[in-house]
Amino acid sequence: MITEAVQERETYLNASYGLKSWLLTKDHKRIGLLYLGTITFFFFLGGIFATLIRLELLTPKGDLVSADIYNKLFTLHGVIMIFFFLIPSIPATLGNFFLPMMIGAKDLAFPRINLLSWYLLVIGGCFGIYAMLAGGVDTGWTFYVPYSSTYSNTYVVATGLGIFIAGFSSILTGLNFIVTVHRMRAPGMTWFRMPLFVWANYATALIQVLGTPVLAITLVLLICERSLHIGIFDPARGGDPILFQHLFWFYSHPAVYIMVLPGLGVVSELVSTFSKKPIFGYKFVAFSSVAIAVLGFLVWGHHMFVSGQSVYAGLAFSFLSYFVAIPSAIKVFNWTATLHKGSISYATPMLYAFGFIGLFTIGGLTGLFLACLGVDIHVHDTYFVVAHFHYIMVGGALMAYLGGLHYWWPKMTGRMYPEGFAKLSALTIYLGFNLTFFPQFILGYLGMPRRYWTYPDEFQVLHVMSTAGASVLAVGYVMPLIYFIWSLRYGEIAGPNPWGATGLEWKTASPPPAHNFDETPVVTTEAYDYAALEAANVG
Amino acid sequence: MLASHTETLALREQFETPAQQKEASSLGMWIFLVTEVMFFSGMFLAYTVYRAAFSQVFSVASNTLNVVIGAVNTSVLICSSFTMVLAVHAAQIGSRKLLILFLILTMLLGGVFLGVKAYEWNQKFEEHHVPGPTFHLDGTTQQGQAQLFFSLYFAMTGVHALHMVVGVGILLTLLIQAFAGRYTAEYNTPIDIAGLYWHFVDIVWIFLFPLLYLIGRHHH
Amino acid sequence: MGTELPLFPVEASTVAPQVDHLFFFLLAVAAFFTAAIFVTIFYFAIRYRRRSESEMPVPVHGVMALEITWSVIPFGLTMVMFAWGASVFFRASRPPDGAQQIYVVGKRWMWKLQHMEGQREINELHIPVGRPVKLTMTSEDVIHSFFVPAFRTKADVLPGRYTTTWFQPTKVGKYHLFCAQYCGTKHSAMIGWIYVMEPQDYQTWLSGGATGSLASTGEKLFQDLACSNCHHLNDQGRCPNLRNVFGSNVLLSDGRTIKADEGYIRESILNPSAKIVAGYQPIMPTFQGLVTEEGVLQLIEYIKSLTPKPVPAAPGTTTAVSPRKISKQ
Amino acid sequence: MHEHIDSIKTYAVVFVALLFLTWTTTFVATIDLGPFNVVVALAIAVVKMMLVVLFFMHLRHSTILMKVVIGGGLMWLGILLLFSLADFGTRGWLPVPGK
Ligand code: HEA
Ligand code: HEA
Ligand code: HEC
Ligand code: CUA
Ligand SMILES: [Cu+2]
Repeated sequence: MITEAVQERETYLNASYGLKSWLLTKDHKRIGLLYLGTITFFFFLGGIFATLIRLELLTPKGDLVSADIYNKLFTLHGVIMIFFFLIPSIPATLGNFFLPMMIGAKDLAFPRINLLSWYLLVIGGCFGIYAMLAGGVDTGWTFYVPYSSTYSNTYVVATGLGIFIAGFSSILTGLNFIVTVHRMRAPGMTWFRMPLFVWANYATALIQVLGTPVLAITLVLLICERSLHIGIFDPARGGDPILFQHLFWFYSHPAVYIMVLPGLGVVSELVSTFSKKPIFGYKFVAFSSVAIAVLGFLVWGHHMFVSGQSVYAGLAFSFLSYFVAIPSAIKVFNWTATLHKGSISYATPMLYAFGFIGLFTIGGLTGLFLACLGVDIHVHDTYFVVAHFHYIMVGGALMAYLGGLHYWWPKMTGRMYPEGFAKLSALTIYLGFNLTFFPQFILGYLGMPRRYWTYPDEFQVLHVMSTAGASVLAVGYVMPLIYFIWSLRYGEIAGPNPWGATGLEWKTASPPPAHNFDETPVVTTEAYDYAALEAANVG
Repeated sequence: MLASHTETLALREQFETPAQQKEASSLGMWIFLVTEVMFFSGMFLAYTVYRAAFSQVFSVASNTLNVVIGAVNTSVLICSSFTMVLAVHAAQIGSRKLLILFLILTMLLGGVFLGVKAYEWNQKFEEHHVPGPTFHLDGTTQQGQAQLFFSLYFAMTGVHALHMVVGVGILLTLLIQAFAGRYTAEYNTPIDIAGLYWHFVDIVWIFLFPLLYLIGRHHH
Repeated sequence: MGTELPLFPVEASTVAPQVDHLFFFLLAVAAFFTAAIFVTIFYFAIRYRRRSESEMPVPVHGVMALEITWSVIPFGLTMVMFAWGASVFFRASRPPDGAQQIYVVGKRWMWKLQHMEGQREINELHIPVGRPVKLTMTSEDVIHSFFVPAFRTKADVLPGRYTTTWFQPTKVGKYHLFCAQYCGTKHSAMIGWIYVMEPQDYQTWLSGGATGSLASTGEKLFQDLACSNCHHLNDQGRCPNLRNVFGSNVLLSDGRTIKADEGYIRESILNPSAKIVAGYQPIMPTFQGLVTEEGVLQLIEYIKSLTPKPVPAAPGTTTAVSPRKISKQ
Repeated sequence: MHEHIDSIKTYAVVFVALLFLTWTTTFVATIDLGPFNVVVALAIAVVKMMLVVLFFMHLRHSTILMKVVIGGGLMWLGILLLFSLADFGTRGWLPVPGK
């Protein structure tokens, strides 16, 4: 009978039917799902490239694919994972779906622009896929000149255009979020009552808006240089290749915070909900997101310590890099403190949160090694760097994304995922992950350079371990794909608030009605007020 | 009848009040303009770096540009900003006629600017000042560095002109809607916002003019 | 098929132990915080696990003292990391005076190295143990990076510019040389070996093969390219005397003074009109395309040899503008 | 929100000022001021920008938030220029090629 009730109630899913109702939707929730489908596709595409990379590196010789193919594999892997998966991941799916709900709004400020953002990502993706099918691109995701402008004979222009277009998608999402947070909050939803996920996405949006345009113009200049030979970065005409690196990293360092900040926001939600406690030091955690966003713009030169940049600039960038570490440290410590005397549940999302905190800590702390001038001259462009960023991006951001997806799945679909299966997959991913990437730290310090198709024999054992781990990891990632789809039909029906969480999104039905709330909510309590929630349930 | 129609058009469902909507729109536009600033910033950086390194050659190259044409074109653009602000004013006081008039004037002035720009570009082709194998600039042996100046010249004025073209397109849309009586003293946000964009493009030129045409008239 | 499992790279230069000490310090800090966080989380997770759904923990909103503590302590530690890292970095950036000079040209996909004594090597570098070696490097095409893990040193090699790195080997042996900056198809094949030899073995190695010192090759090139037609080694003629130019401060026709280092000489040859020496006409033709990067390096070595040692002035001291230039005014 | 309507007279004054400044900057460029030509030209451009932003774009009637947005944008432009130029400006300080 419950089932029937659910089926009859109008939700955003059954408010209208047909392909057109999805492709022309202005509902942020549906757009969130469109994004979800898109980035899942790109994740597995990027994952297939990763699988091939790992298989090639199983042996020291280049025996699976040719050198050129290998170079295309890691380039496409990096480009797809970064620009078409991780950057849109949390903001465009979970953020899109939940940010308006969490502040009690009916939608984002500009729903049509929101839909446009999705189309831009898809169009950008099509350019990327065209480049891939036409013959690939082999510059590395960093597109350093003069290799990319003059020497590579692959599809640099198409890829560059794809990223350029996807960049506008990112800019528009950020713009939409900023305006929404400023202008669309429900009555009573003051800044310091906002859930930390909203703060994190707001900070992310600042970076998207301020940083992405610089990437856009950099790509435009690169494309002009490559196709019209205008010489902007050409040393033969007095141009400076390091100028390109400055422009690229001015965006791409802050971009790493586009990738991780929303994850930090998700973890704040999870830690609070599954320990039934408000986040310890709420204001510190909230401001630390903004601090990371701002300080993140002052450190880009730490990617260029040995590039021929002036040593004094290197000094300044190293110094400032350490400032970003502090707000990150603040978050980790406050989450840990939140657990103290909590009521800690081991539900799958919380397992992901635990995994995140540990792996982000390792990834972040190894970032301090890289920011250290004396050590970076040795480990720059080795597998140490590869391990560092996979720890943060896969161990951190991706774990947070999966945690968030499990957490909000019942809200999005009205169904629970199978808990046991989910726990197994979380564990598999955790173990597989460490087996894949921990050996890479050792490899890196030994001196194994990145982007190497072949390598000296003595590195093989560690590479074999890494490849073994990657197979475990692949299994771990395929499991959620299966059970999430399964749950759409067979999952247990979820109530409006299966976790006992406090956010406004849990105060409406699962799945929510098209307009989110039957009436505009009025907020009277702080975020994460579990006592008030209990009182309301009792009363 | 018409009024109530525009009323419903005016307030989109995600907003509670028209004021909220108007504020959201102009905030959105300002943020968009910030992204535009950052977009141009990459070229300004490249310009600064290379001008500092090759100031002598840049000065020789800059001297080949026609200051009079540049100054006149700057004035044309300023006039267009003036007519644009008058268009916004006309919309605010609800004068459809004036609105249409000033929109048309603004577009015309924009068109004049683009026309002059096209003429200048064409000159560059004739004078072999376009980077590439046929490039040649008299008065310096540093042909490579001179090409950098013209690369930046084309990139900066080109991206700027592209923005102008987009601006004219936007104004055209507004004009059609203004003919249809869409804008009233109560609802004219799109005019306002388009105005912001147009003025921004003007400001970019206000910087491009001295950087490309004026600085380095005197070099030792 | 590799079966060994190395865990730590050999230390074979004077900088290597410095980098490693720093690394161990960082490792200790990282291990401490990682352990602290893991242990605390595990402990809390078990101790405060949810026993019933109706539990209601007491909300705690934060403690200022704690926030300050855990901001200030990590900050202090990071400042140690910064300062220590910067000092190692500076030591690794400045070659000691009197270091043996080697010239490196990177090219897709090989390393071309030249000794002062004239030996030229490809993808191999033979050096004596215990003596500092300074590399002046450039690239003929894209960016490469000269990386010797055993020496803990790395520097990008750029087209159109010189960059520098140095090391002082401490252990005899054979060490990997890698290209660490992605440079296209055979990036992973742009590798080689550094042979660190006992000084006497090195002398023996040196005595074989070379056709004359680098400076003398440069001198020959100087004749072949007809540089000598204009540049006489005296103050006659319409061209500057190249004696004592290297390391001096040159007065330019636009009023600037510039230090004549490798980069300046390179530019003088490939793009002579970019900087004109005061008192001369810009009549020197460009040699762009007529001489390879290696040739340029040979010429530089020759011009350097025209300046008696020890001239490269100690950093910080200002060399007076060479009187030769002023007399020419 | 209260909408503020400026008078046409204000706009006209600003318009004339802008034209005048355009003429000034062009004229000053013909006088040799040494390094100050650059300073003057940019200073005039900044003044013109301020006029457009404050009057034509009505920033003076806008909320603090809008001013913060614009200020922030300009600051970020400054960050890009300043930090990049910190590299180009200090090259060669250490007398080692490429450092
Ligand atoms: C989501 C992505 C992400 C994130 C969040 C970070 C975060 C950080 N990164 Fe990382 N990084 C990358 C992605 C990321 N990075 C990528 C992709 C690359 C390679 C790009 C390429 O070349 O392809 C890279 C490369 C990279 C380099 C260049 C290496 C090289 O090429 O030589 C450096 C150098 O400084 C660096 C530093 C840092 C630092 C200091 C942080 C800090 O923000 C980390 C802060 C976090 C913590 C410090 C942990 C939590 C704190 C505690 C548990 C308390 C204890 C703390 C203290 C004692 C301070 N990163
Ligand atoms: C979000 C970012 C992200 C993510 C999620 C990943 C995920 C993974 N990455 Fe990658 N990686 C990057 C970002 C990312 N990476 C970047 C930016 C680079 C630098 C690129 C450059 O140098 O330019 C890089 C480079 C990089 C390298 C270095 C290559 C080199 O320098 O030569 C390696 C090597 O091991 C690697 C491995 C992996 C692995 C094993 C995973 C795994 O986590 C992936 C696991 C997922 C799957 C395995 C897919 C799911 C399973 C299936 C679809 C099964 C079906 C498969 C088949 C039938 C084949 N990555
Ligand atoms: C046609 C005559 C001519 C030839 C041939 C010539 N030079 Fe020069 N060179 C000059 C003149 C004149 C100057 C001074 C003006 C200037 O700076 O360009 C000069 C300057 C230099 C300088 C800078 C000297 C200083 O005092 O700072 C160097 C170094 C140099 N030449 C090296 C070479 C080398 C190496 C070659 C051959 C590959 C060469 N030149 C061939 C005429 C010539
Ligand atoms: Cu040369 Cu990589
Ligand atoms: Cu970074």
